Amino acid sequence: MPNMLSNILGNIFARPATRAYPAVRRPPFSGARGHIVFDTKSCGFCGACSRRCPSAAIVINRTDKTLTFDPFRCIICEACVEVCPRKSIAVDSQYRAPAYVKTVEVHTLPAPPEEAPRAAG
Amino acid sequence: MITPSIALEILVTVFALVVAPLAGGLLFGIDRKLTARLQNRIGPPIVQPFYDFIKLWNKDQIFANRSQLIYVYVHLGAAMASLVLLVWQQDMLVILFTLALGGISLVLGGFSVRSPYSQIGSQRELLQMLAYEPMLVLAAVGFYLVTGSFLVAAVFARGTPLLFELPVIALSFVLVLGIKLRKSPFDIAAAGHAHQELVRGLLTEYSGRYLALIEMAHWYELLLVLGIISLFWANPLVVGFGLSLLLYFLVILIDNAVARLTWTSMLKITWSWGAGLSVLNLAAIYVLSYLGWIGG
Amino acid sequence: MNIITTARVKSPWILHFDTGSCNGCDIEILACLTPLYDVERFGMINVGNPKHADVLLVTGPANRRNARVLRNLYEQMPAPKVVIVIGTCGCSGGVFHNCYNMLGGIDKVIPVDVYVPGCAAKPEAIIDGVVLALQRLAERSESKPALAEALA
Amino acid sequence: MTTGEQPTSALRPATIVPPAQAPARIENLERIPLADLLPRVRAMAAQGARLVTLTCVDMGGAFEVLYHFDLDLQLQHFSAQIPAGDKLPSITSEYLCAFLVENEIADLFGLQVEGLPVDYHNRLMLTEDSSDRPLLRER
Amino acid sequence: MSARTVIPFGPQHPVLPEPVQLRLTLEEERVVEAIPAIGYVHRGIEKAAELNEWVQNVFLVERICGICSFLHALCYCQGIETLLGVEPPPRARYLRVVWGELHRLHSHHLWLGLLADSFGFESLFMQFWRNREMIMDLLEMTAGNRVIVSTCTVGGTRRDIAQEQASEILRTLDKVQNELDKLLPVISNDYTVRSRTVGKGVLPKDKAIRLGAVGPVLRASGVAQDVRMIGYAAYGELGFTPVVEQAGDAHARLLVRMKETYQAIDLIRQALAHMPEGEIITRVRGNPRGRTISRVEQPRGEVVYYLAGNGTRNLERLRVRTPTFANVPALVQMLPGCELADVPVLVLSIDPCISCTER
Amino acid sequence: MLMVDWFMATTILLPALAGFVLFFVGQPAIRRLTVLALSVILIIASLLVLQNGPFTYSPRPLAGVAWNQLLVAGDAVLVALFFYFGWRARSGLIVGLVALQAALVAYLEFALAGVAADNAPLFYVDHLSIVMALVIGIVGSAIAVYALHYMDHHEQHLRVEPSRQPKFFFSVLLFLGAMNGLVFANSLPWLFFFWEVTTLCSFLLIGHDGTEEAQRNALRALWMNLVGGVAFAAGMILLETTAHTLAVAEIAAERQAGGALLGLAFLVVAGCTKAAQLPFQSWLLGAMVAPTPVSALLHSSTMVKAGVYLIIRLAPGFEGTLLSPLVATAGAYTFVTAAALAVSQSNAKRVLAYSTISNLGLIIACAGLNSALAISAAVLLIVFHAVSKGLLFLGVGAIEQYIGSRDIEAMEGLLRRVPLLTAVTMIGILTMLLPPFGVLVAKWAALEAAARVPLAMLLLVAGSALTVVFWTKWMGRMMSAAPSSQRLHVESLSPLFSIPLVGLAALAILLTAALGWVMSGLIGPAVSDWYPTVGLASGDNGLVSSVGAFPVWALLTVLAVLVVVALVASPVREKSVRAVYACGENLAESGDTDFRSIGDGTQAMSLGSYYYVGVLGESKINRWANPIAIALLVSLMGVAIL
Ligand code: SF4
Ligand code: SF4
Ligand code: SF4
Ligand code: SF4
Ligand code: SF4
Ligand code: SF4
Ligand code: SF4
Ligand code: SF4
Repeated sequence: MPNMLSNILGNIFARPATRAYPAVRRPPFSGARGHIVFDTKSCGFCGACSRRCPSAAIVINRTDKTLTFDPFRCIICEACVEVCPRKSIAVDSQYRAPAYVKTVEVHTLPAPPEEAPRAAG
Repeated sequence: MITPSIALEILVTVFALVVAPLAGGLLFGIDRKLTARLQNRIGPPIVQPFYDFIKLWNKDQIFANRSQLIYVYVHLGAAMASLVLLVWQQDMLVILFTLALGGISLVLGGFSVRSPYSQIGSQRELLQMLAYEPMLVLAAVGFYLVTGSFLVAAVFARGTPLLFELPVIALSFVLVLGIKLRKSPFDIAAAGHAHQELVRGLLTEYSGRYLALIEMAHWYELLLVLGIISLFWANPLVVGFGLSLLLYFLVILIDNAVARLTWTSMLKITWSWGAGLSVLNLAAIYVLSYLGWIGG
Repeated sequence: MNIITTARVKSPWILHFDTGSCNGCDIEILACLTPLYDVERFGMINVGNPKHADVLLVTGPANRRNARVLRNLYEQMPAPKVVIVIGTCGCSGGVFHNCYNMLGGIDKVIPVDVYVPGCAAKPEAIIDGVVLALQRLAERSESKPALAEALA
Repeated sequence: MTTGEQPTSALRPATIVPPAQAPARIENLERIPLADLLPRVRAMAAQGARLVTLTCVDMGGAFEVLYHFDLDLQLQHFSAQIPAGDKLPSITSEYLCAFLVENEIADLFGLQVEGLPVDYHNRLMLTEDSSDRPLLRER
Repeated sequence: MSARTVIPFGPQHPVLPEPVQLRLTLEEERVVEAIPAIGYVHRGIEKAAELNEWVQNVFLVERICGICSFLHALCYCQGIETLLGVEPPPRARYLRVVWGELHRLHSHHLWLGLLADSFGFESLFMQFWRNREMIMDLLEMTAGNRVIVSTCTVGGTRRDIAQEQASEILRTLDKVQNELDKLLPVISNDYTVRSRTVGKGVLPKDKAIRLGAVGPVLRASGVAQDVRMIGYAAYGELGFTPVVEQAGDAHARLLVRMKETYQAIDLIRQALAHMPEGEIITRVRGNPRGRTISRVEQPRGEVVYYLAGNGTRNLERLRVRTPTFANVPALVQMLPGCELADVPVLVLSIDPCISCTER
Repeated sequence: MLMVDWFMATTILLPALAGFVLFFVGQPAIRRLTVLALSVILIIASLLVLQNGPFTYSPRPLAGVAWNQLLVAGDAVLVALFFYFGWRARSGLIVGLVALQAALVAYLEFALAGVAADNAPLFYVDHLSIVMALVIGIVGSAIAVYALHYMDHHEQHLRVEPSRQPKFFFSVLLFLGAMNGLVFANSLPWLFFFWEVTTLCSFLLIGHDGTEEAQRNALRALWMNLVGGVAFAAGMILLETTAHTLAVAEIAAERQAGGALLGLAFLVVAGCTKAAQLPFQSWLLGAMVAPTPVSALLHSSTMVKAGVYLIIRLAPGFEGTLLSPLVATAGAYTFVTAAALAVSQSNAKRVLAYSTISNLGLIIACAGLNSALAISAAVLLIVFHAVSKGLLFLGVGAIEQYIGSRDIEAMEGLLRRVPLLTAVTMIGILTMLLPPFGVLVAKWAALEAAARVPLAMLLLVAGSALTVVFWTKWMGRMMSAAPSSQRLHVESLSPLFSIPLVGLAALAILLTAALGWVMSGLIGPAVSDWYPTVGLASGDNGLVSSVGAFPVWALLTVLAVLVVVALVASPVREKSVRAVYACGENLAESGDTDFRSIGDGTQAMSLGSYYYVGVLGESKINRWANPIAIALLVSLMGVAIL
């Protein structure tokens, strides 16, 4: 008991270690694996990312030239980033926000990404 | 016929019944805050127990067994009654008996459900009662030996504080408080907030409103025990209350400085250090009053 | 917000259950309880007992055997309650999408209110998820019919 | 602070796995007939070896079960073949700790194990609605 | 005489962070039998690993368990490297030690906290977890993620540790060690901690071996076995002595892990000090062929991978024997005779990881 | 004068006579009628005694023969009977004790001529006797009525042919008569005679079933009580020779010293044997082999109460002597030890037995404390204990006939299975356990009285705490029930069962509600007959003692209100019922008796209660408890000599 006493008494007079999140937000570490972003302008829809993705989060439709990305499947492993020959995929250091509904991102060639409700399953 | 003195009595009673849970809840809030600070955290707001209470009160009412609900009311009622008895400056032993009535009722509530965790919790709660009851009764005997009466009124009638004659017994309330508040190292039947092998022991099967009522009973009990501790310095009572808060703080400190012990260790410690030393304290008084050094 | 809603929002007691996760998200939930994140600031405590809980935090994809346990626990929670799925694999199966003993996302077993993606979900994200869930709880609490529905 | 005695001789030179000439193989692997299994296991137990684990491999029509032992960090393996339909004798009489992995093999491969002290009846890992014998190769 | 009590302890239980059931048979509070029921987290990873390409499996095996995920990846990668016949560059081997020991450090902190929680020492739990966050920050800084770091890959590592990151690591480790110094007396001397652990769940040396125990459980029973002694990664160059205790009880296991935190700090310091410059990855070609056994010492003990490849992108068989799987029989033997109150302590004393046990 | 004759006839002679009649008449209908009628008469008679008391009375010679001569004859018959039983059982011990006792009594009656010399009235009915008579009349009758139905079932169950019930009811009724005689007697030799009759009756009743065990236990009860008898006789001789009186009232009227004090000590020891105090507890435990009504009788209103009655009766005689604190300590010692022993028992009747021993210890402790307050506590306890314990035995006996077991473990969830009997039994426990019921009020008074006797106080404190443990866990066991939406099925009872049971249950509660009257009408006078002050009086709120106050009615009201509030406030919705927490593996279909376990199988959840046999088991405790008890009794006599 005396051993622990010094620790806890010290704490009482020290500032709490607690981070004031969400009032104060720490900037993410550089290089943090937050979420995946696609640059469809440069994408060639080769499907390399899709084949490498361990959780099957990317589906490429070569005929429609669409890339469907399911952020609720992605484990942010960066494998697709590494494998993409055109450097069309990058990692943003900010983690993806929680949501009430699961959506998928559908990227087509010229248009900006749109969110669609995720297909069941 | 309502004479002014009876009116006053009623007023005081109502006041106690209203203020006690507020103060008790607040003290528990402070406890949680303080515990958090001891653990280098910020902790919840001080009024957190009230949020918890209101939330629990408004939850869907579910239960496993209707009979388990009766015991909740008796538990709370007994806690309130014992506090009122204290305010009325009644017999110490009766106050303790009433407190025990509440305790037994809670145990029976735990038993009344065929749930392993609540039943084992009840078995252990019985052991806890076995651990603290003797200390409380010995304290009452101490009061009697010094004041010549079991009535709390006699404590107030006496000028000098009891603390001088009963220092060890006063200190034994650290153990009583620790057990009553379900603090380490004695949180064996239902831990306050740490987790343990019994889930929440005898409270496992209570939820929502019933948990809220038990929580409230806890607030009354806290005030009751603090009130009893205050009697060790009854004139002026503020000092006594300060004393009780000091012991309360000590209990919180110990809670954070030790691991939970097993029931065997608990009985050993309470009976040897708690009851044993209390008895020595009493013995000293016997001797001193025999020698005529203190009146009684 | 009325006082009941306020109390509900300020006192979310959580039950954490793992239906087949890798522990990654579980330890992040635990981290939330500890000094650096200290969610007790928001009145959150981990009660570990469905009968006392308001918020169910589920991690991991739904294991076939564990699905029934999850259902039982959900049943035993008194309304109003919310369910938050923590981690990608609980949202959809994630990296375990082709494991034979998994049903996939938690929403295949019980209704889910909030999805917190991430592998593992960071403590900040978990806190965000709880905030979102509490918003929904507050909305339900304010609109009586919705609450009645939730209680039913 | 109570300190246990700490042997200091354990330091060894760097033994990085040498670039192997493919295909790599497992050292100290001995193929034994099933009948020899229990005596050999008993002999390992007598030497004070630690049972590391069992590995079952579906060879299509038969199973290969590898028994891995450790003696002072040196591995020793036995491999026994069991034709499909035959039963695997349990080694729990020598190594009680094998009960878990033997149950697992029974569960995931459908290979029956004889003489289990605690039998989970193919419900150690799997449940009613799990796929049956999932670790069999698709043939 | 009282009737026996038979109760479920788990799968969902507040002292069990993971779902597993012990069917406890009690006589009053004394345990007479404890049989585990598992399968609540069994996913089927060994099968999925055959369905995935072997390159993808790194990410899968990391998620066998999120606590020592890096070490699963390491064990897998070392095995594949053997099958492919490649050797990672020296710097990568040192980096692997750094991340590996950071994992041990955070994992032992995690465990020390949970053990404290199991015997109701909440503030001790809080202290360890507070200190653990320093290590988590180091992981996030160097790897970009807190728990699943994904830095190990076949042929080397995916990230490097820059100079200023290295000095940050060293600075932080000083702080961690300083905090550990404050908690060490509590762990080793505190009356209540001792009364809950000393003499509990005693596992004699020969029994420990016979039951196949590994890691801290084995070492606490006086067996000087630590897979790091075979010198994989850079351990052979760094100098390594296992931490051993003789008593074989819960307290010995506690001490082993406590001392291993110091050891891990020391190893990281050494690795950073002696880390050679240069490449961090060797390019690999082809597909694995043949079979091998790979072993790594995880925080909980020896993990064993059996890998078999046939020259295609898919493995023929991946079998993982994790340390908890090996320690469960010891636990089952330890429990009978103890008090119900000791159950959480003893369960935690083997540091169970169910997710990797069941895969 | 006429009334007084009538009094002796109805309370003592009539029961004995009815017993003799039943001994020869086998028809069940006649038996029922006789017992029922006698019960009513006994109750009315005891009430009449209450109304007319206190008085003294010496019967006129019977057909010219002096009653004291009849007594000599009676004693001789008893000695012959005991001798016969001892001889038949080849028990040298019993034969020896009978011989010793016969010698002592003969010495007293012939050599000292103590009996004849006394001119004091034979009977002295004071308030204490009245209290006892009420207890015997009301509780004893209830038990006798209950036995009517019980014994039918019992013999059916054991297939006893021909019925041995004539013998049984003979003993029971004789017992009641003897008890009345015992409490009314003023002359010690007369008291002794009745005393020995109760020994005889208990011997016959314990051995009633005729099994080997029953025989053995009956013989044990016999020799232990004969030890008491020897002590009694020795005590009388000492009193006769030193105090020159054998009239209870005279002995109690002044403080005794010297040889007379030693005589009192002997009588106290005799009381302790009858009250089954340590180390004599085993006979009472052995008595459990008898049919339950016998246990009820022995424990609540007869036999053991005779022991404590004697000690209380004589207490004023040793007030202020060193004997007092020693008796207090010995009683308190039995109180705590028996309570500890009760914790380790799973046999319900043994729990009750230890609880009886424990409570009698408390009563004796109070007698030893020997203040007005303490004696009030003692008498209170006699009354309330008799009612609750009688109720408990009857309840347990009926439960046993229902479920075929007296094991507490087998009583799990009984409240659902046999709701009425369980509820009644639970009332018995609650009134023993909870404030503000009478037993607890008595305990409170005892504690307040003990506060100045350090050792006794300590033992009482510990014993009270242990008492809570064994009652509560037993009660918990009976209540423990799985959630169920099924309606309760209330069992139907024969009125011969339900009337005594419900009657006693109601009495247990009502007496507390009427505590003020009990105090001022019964117990207060019983105490103030012998002590200058009233220790306990009824006040505005409840009872007031010299050093404290117990607001009985306030608490009783609170309790009643709470139960009503709880019943009104709790929802009845069926859908509010949820399975108990079984770590998520509850099987709702099974009504919470099963859970899923190994290999997805179903496993019955089983819950055992705790008995702490390792610490509090009989073999553990008896090892040191009995020697200490013997030492205490020896020192009791030692102190008297000093
Ligand atoms: S790998 Fe790159 S280029 Fe190919 S489809 Fe994916 S994002 Fe497009
Ligand atoms: S980061 Fe990994 S999981 Fe996410 S899309 Fe890319 S490859 Fe798939
Ligand atoms: S989301 Fe990722 S880290 Fe979280 S439990 Fe699933 S696999 Fe583990
Ligand atoms: S780690 Fe501790 S606080 Fe957290 S769930 Fe487990 S027991 Fe509870
Ligand atoms: S032993 Fe535990 S912590 Fe380590 S990899 Fe396995 S599951 Fe993870
Ligand atoms: S010991 Fe296992 S179950 Fe517990 S937190 Fe660690 S990984 Fe999870
Ligand atoms: S009425 Fe009841 S007690 Fe009587 S014989 Fe029938 S079942 Fe037995
Ligand atoms: S069970 Fe009851 S009725 Fe039957 S023989 Fe035994 S005591 Fe008599």
